[in-house]
Amino acid sequence: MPPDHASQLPLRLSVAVTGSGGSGAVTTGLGYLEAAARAGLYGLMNRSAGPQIRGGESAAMLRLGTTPVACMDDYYDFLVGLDWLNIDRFTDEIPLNSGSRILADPDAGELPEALTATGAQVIEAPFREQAKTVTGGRLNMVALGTLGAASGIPRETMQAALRSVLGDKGEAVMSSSLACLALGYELGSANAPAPLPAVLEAPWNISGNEACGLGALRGGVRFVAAYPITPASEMLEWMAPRLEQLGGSLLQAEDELASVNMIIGASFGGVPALTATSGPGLSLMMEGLGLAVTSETPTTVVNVMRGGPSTGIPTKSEQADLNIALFGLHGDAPHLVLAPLDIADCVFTTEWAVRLAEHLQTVAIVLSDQSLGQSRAITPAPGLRAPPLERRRLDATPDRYHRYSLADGDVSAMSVPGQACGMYTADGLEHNEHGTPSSRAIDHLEQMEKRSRKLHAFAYGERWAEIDGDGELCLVTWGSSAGAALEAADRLRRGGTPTRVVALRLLMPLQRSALLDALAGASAIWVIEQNHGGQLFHYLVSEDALPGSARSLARPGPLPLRPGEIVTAISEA
Amino acid sequence: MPPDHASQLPLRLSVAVTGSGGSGAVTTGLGYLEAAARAGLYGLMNRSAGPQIRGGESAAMLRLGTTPVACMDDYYDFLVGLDWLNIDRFTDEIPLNSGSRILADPDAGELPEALTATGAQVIEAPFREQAKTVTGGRLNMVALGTLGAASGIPRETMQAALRSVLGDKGEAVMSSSLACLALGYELGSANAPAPLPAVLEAPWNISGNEACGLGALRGGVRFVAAYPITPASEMLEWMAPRLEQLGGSLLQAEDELASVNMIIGASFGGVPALTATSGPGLSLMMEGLGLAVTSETPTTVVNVMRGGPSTGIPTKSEQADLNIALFGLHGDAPHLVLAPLDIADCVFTTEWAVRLAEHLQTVAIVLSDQSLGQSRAITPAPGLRAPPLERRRLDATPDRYHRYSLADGDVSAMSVPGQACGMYTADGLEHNEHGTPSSRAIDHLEQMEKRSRKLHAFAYGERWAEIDGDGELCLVTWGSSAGAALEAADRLRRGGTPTRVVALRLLMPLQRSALLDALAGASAIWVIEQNHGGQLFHYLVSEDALPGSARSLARPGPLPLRPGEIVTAISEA
Amino acid sequence: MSSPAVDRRSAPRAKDYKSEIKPIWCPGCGHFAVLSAVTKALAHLALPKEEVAVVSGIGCSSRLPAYIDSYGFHGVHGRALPVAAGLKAARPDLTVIVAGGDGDGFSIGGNHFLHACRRNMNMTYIVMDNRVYGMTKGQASPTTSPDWGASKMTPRGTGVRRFQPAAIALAAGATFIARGFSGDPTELSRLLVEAICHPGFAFLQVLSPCQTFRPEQKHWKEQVHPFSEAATADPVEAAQLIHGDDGMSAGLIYAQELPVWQPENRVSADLATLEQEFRA
Amino acid sequence: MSSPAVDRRSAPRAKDYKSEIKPIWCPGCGHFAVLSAVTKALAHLALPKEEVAVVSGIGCSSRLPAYIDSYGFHGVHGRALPVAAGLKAARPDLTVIVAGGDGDGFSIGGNHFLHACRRNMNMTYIVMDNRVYGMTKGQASPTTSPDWGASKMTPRGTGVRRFQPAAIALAAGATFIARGFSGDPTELSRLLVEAICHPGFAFLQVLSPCQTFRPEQKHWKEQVHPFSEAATADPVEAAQLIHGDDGMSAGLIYAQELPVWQPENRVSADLATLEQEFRA
Ligand SMILES: Cc1ncc(C[n+]2csc(CCOP(=O)(O)OP(=O)(O)O)c2C)c(N)n1
Ligand SMILES: Cc1ncc(C[n+]2csc(CCOP(=O)(O)OP(=O)(O)O)c2C)c(N)n1
Ligand code: SF4
Ligand code: SF4
Ligand SMILES: [Mg+2]
Ligand SMILES: [Mg+2]
Repeated sequence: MPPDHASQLPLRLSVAVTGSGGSGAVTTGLGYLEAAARAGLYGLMNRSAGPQIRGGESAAMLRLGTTPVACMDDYYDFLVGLDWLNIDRFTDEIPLNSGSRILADPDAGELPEALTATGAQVIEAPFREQAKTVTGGRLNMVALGTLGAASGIPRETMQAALRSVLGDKGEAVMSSSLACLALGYELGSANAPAPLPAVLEAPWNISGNEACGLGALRGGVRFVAAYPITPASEMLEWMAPRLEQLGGSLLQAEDELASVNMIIGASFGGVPALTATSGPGLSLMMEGLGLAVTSETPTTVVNVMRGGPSTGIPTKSEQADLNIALFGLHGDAPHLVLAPLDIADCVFTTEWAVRLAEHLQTVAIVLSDQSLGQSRAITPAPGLRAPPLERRRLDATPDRYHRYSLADGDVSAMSVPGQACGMYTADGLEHNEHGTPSSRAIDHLEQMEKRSRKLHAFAYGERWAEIDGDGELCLVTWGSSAGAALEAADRLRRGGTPTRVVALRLLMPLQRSALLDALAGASAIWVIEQNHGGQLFHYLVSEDALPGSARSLARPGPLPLRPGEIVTAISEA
Repeated sequence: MPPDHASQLPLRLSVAVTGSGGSGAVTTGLGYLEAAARAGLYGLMNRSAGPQIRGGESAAMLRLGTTPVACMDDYYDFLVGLDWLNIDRFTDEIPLNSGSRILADPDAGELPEALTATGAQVIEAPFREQAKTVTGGRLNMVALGTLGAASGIPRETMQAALRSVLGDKGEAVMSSSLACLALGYELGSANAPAPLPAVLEAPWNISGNEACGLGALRGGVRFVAAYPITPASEMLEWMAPRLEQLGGSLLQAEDELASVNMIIGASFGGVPALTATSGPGLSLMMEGLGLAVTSETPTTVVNVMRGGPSTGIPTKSEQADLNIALFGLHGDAPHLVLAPLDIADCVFTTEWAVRLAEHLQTVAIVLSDQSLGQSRAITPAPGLRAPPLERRRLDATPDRYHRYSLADGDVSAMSVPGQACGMYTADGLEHNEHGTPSSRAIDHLEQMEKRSRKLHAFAYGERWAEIDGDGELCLVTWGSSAGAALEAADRLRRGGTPTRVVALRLLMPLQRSALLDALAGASAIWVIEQNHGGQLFHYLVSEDALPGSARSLARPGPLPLRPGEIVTAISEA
Repeated sequence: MSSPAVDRRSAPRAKDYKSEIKPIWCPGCGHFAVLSAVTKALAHLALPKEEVAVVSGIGCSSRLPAYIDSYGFHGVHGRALPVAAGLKAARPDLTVIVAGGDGDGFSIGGNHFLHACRRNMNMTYIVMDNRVYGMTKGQASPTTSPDWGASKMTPRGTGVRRFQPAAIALAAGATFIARGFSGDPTELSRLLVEAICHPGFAFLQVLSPCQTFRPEQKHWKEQVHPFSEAATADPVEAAQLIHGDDGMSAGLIYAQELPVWQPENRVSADLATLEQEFRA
Repeated sequence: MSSPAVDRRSAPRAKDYKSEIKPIWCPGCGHFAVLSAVTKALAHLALPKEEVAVVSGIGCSSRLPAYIDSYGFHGVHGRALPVAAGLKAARPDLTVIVAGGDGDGFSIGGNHFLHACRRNMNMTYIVMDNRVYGMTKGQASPTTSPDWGASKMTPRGTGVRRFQPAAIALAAGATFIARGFSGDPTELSRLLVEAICHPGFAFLQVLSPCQTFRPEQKHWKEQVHPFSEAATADPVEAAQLIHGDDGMSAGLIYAQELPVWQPENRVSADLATLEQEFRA
């Protein structure tokens, strides 16, 4: 039996807006999210669309609350249908139950069977009728007003948010939209609840892709080369003009083979460099990443995961690229793998990844995903900064410079072109300390150990994971699944089961002993992730970092993991 | 203390021939190996060269015996130095001890310190002096004669072998060579031992690369597309003319992205197809292989591993591409990974891989390596054939053909262009049963389970591993390391410790329960492999296929694993 | 003999070659007309559907195969030509048509384009050129002009001169080079028939507007004009014609017959015999 | 202004630019002369060593960087140009020289070659063309003639017409195209000086015999001849010249000044200000 979320989480509200092509469902969602932000609430918005490039049906799915919102709920409180064309495409994504309310325009035709069957309460909302009374009026703006009123957001806040979202759409559009908003607001004011109390001051409204971009800039990235790919492109599009303003640049490459090698070149030149991609592009980058590992050239890749394998499901989320990120390089090629735990954490994790790659002269792969990248969050301004690690530059003037020296720690000083005493040739061939190609067993062993030891010996500090609570029941998770796991833990606790969550941010090198400490005393351990193979689970097992009793709770995309399904799986086990 | 191999293995003989560029060390080795074959002995020959493309120093390392020879010994019985230039490049590879004998030409100058320090006995052999007496005489031919005599190979056998190796070199070369051979034979006849008894009739003299090529042809491969790369090129070079004779073809592609996609195209067209490569090329193929997995297009890749990571050590062997082979595809992409256990087994394993890929409509990756591919073995004709599995063709004439049907087993019938009732579009996008792109959760789940289940449910039979002996001490190994592990086990048994060997041929899907059965009763388990990270070890742990007490014995290349080091590591543990 | 087998008995119609799958394209997308032209050409040639294979990469344009009732292969981004090469090498009896976009073919797929032109296998390569990456929502492609700044990824334009498909194809050794326009589907299907019948690698660039991300391309209707010169078989002349052209002309530019690469696939030995070579 | 900074005070000699590492090349390999020519050119221009970066892929030719006493990057096969593009984008102050072979540049690296020509960044690309894959022991490369059957991988020859480096570079938009010969290192180093000074992407194909796998190339000494025409800045004329040429002529073929792609790398905002955009 699914838990009754409404009673457990009274200060949260889940709303979905759907409509066919051009109906403006997404604009409605964006306006509503911005209004919630201005009302001082936490919030999260995902969006979904049909297979059409443009003009197809779309949906905005939101959740607001007075505490951080890191995942979608099991059911929606409100469904606002701008029309019902192709609604069946979204019924999987927008679960309703008898506690849900559907705002239905009587002029939109009969409610589809799939919706009435949910038992949701249907409330008539004459959006079209109202919109018609305004010249150029659009029904989605009426719906936005209704939603605002029904969730207790002040009228002025709604207006301000709408102004900000419509931005440069021109005066005519603005005034008709505001008129519609007002009409809708009236509609929804009838049984308006008490407003959710404001809890945030000056929050941010940011997407995961923007947040990864910002983290990269904070980490010092000033060169990006990349090839467009869904769902990573927006990160690049956000970065391109800002890099220029910061004195850097973004180069749109001919393909991913080029982009990864371009950033290696820039990094060799002394400029922290990054690329972003998704599964198919990451596959193409593996050879280049091996070169960066072997030549010890700092390089960061943000991989915004989508449904796999192959071209897979480009517009949907899945956490199935962990294996390739950990093990996809040929030869023994130690490197870093990290994953942000929520949208705001995209800033911190990406900054940290860049700084670690720079400091450890290696490759860092950041595993974001579509559910983070293309969603927006209302969140306190992300103030947490990564430790200010930097590349170890050559500051001595040695007689003979050994780029891959073993004499002075595993991270050797890296010169930058222009330094007269630091000339060397970087190489992907195995080499000796000087950098000269070598096939001697001793050079191979020493350099492999150097490249491995520098990563294993480093003290990563506390941020390898976020640990929440402590019970004998423990949910181990990573990346975007942390949101659903944390909320599931919350519910389990409310249900009387002390529950612990260990959400891994640094996946490789695995902080095994810290993890074992974090798991100490746990008697029931579940490893939660959104893929088919249980990739994290098997990885942790392979590192002997889980007791034999630990279980895998892995479910592939494209649907988001929901707290309820985690609670159910655990309760029924 | 290293075991005294000579007393344990009286019927084996290890010989190394070295010389600088142009001295003919490799020809000497090839002649000697061919002679041994004609004398009915088992044999193995590796070769090694300096970094120069041509004209550099080289070494031929051989081992002959009356039982199968699957690895090099700890020490060499004979070192024949054609000269001593750059000999230090080979001292790691050619270990000598006080039981070794060095055949040294007094005219070649003083014996290098590195050699005298080994304690080996030095025997003067005036190769140059003798060669000078023949017009156009070459000292390596004298050395060949001496070697033949010293190991008891009949004079006529030596002559026949030399004729076969020189082949089309012309009459002048042939007669001067034969004259030198005769002179050398005299030199070596002084203390000639009893000849090793002939044990093989009509044996084969074959390299691992040729053997993989042959296995592919036996498996039905009739199209190959590939891009040259060391150490895989010889496989392709062997196949190219023979494919033509068999009505197929080899296309030298512009790069590995092309080659992997070309074989996918040919396979879609109904022709079993294969490519061969090494680490850097495999990296570039991962995206294509994901497409083959998802579109269920049978595809086989032979990856002849070399030292990694990145460009690494192209001419030397290492087993470090297991991780990428298992886990290098993005998304959840189940496929097959196999590894031949010795040179002769390259025939069987490659044939089996092709047939499994065809039958299961998936990708098979075969992990050969430089130590198999570029070595030659004397072996009984490889008679073992893979089960005659074939692709499941569409033989019905359905009303509506569902390429990815779930209705009739997990392996659905595959039509071939030309069949009027079988038209479909193969796709790397997730799709429904018909093949139409779909992002529905249910289609994704069903198709992922189909692609996984068809591999897991198949009955692979007995050949997933070779199991030898049964003791409480168990050596688990894979691929080319099997040779050293088997011989180490032999020695351990002779030393009084019953020892078991489980040499895995089918690595993915792991035959876990069969493996657990094979390990039953073992109390000390060692996982033996030639890489830095212990890749097989961690994989087996991740699949919960090893008891907690199992230990990893992993050592990277470029030097071959030797039985003695395995015995020592285990004895000293 | 390399032109595809023609079966005129059944007199098929274009719509017989359309599959039941509804295109995901935006209303008004130029690719619809390319689909029609392809089916028209197939019908004109009365090619048995099951002997046609349409191969593509990834992009809006690359969705074409599933919309045609024949064999199809929707591969990964940029690799349609290699898939097609392998297929044709193994199955010379098939009519192989490769389709894709300017991003797929000229950006990530550029190397295969070069080598496919040289290799001159008997197939047709249709590039639906809209000077943009449609599928990924509007970034610049190699054929985009350097100052087009409407993509946020290159907000001041790429600053890189346009990729010249016809000039590159010619330099790379293509033996048939033509340009069509989706706004003139009749002429387009005529060019397609010629391309399919050309014995060798036939490259057909199709100006195919992206309604959504390059709405200004609706003016192509007014800008496209017939190729002013007669097609030539002389590469130097072709180079001149192409250089003098504004890239908006439609028609056959260059055609020449040169040796086609195609394995013979003729058995001359059996494996058991070949295996004898290993006997010592 | 894009020509590299020249410091003539110290009057350096070619050998100052040679590193202490001994080339692995076969005796008689053409690549030795290319190494000499590069060091000569650097000395002639008196470029500070530490401001030179030599970038390469994989192949015998691609071993060049380690033999030069400057910064070097020996990358993976076929990807030298992207490494160089990233380096130059980040470090416009450096003189970037890219070196490699015909396999590295025209086979696996073909796509980057196309796009590097278009992008016209200020760097020099030297391709040591021996019409063979030396490093992997003698397979056909794109510039090998179709009937060369000495490789076991293509025992009857590739059957594919030769890749035309100059024609492709021109079609792709290169702004400097020249051909040199390792048998004439003085002229070669002169061409190299010109290439390095050219503001933009300078492509220099060097006929550089492979002693080991193409021993017949020793006759190149007799076959190579000066380019018969004066270099042109007109692409159509260049196309004619290249087409009429036998591929064995040495000299500058084409040079033109066109906009160079180079980010400005000028700071106009600080990050804290940019971050404000996220405030709701
Ligand atoms: C390896 C890889 N990189 C990037 C992408 C993302 N991607 C999909 S389609 C496309 C470009 C499509 O442009 P074009 O080929 O011109 O086709 P159009 O959509 O304009 O018809 C890109 C970059 C991908 N699918 N795979
Ligand atoms: C991805 C990849 N594929 C293949 C190879 C093998 N490989 C090394 S060098 C080379 C070709 C070298 O030819 P070229 O560039 O002409 O240089 P040359 O040796 O002739 O100077 C090849 C195919 C590789 N290192 N990496
Ligand atoms: S985005 Fe452009 S190319 Fe793609 S379907 Fe829409 S109009 Fe066509
Ligand atoms: S193989 Fe050829 S290209 Fe390579 S070093 Fe030798 S002669 Fe030069
Ligand atoms: Mg396009
Ligand atoms: Mg070459």
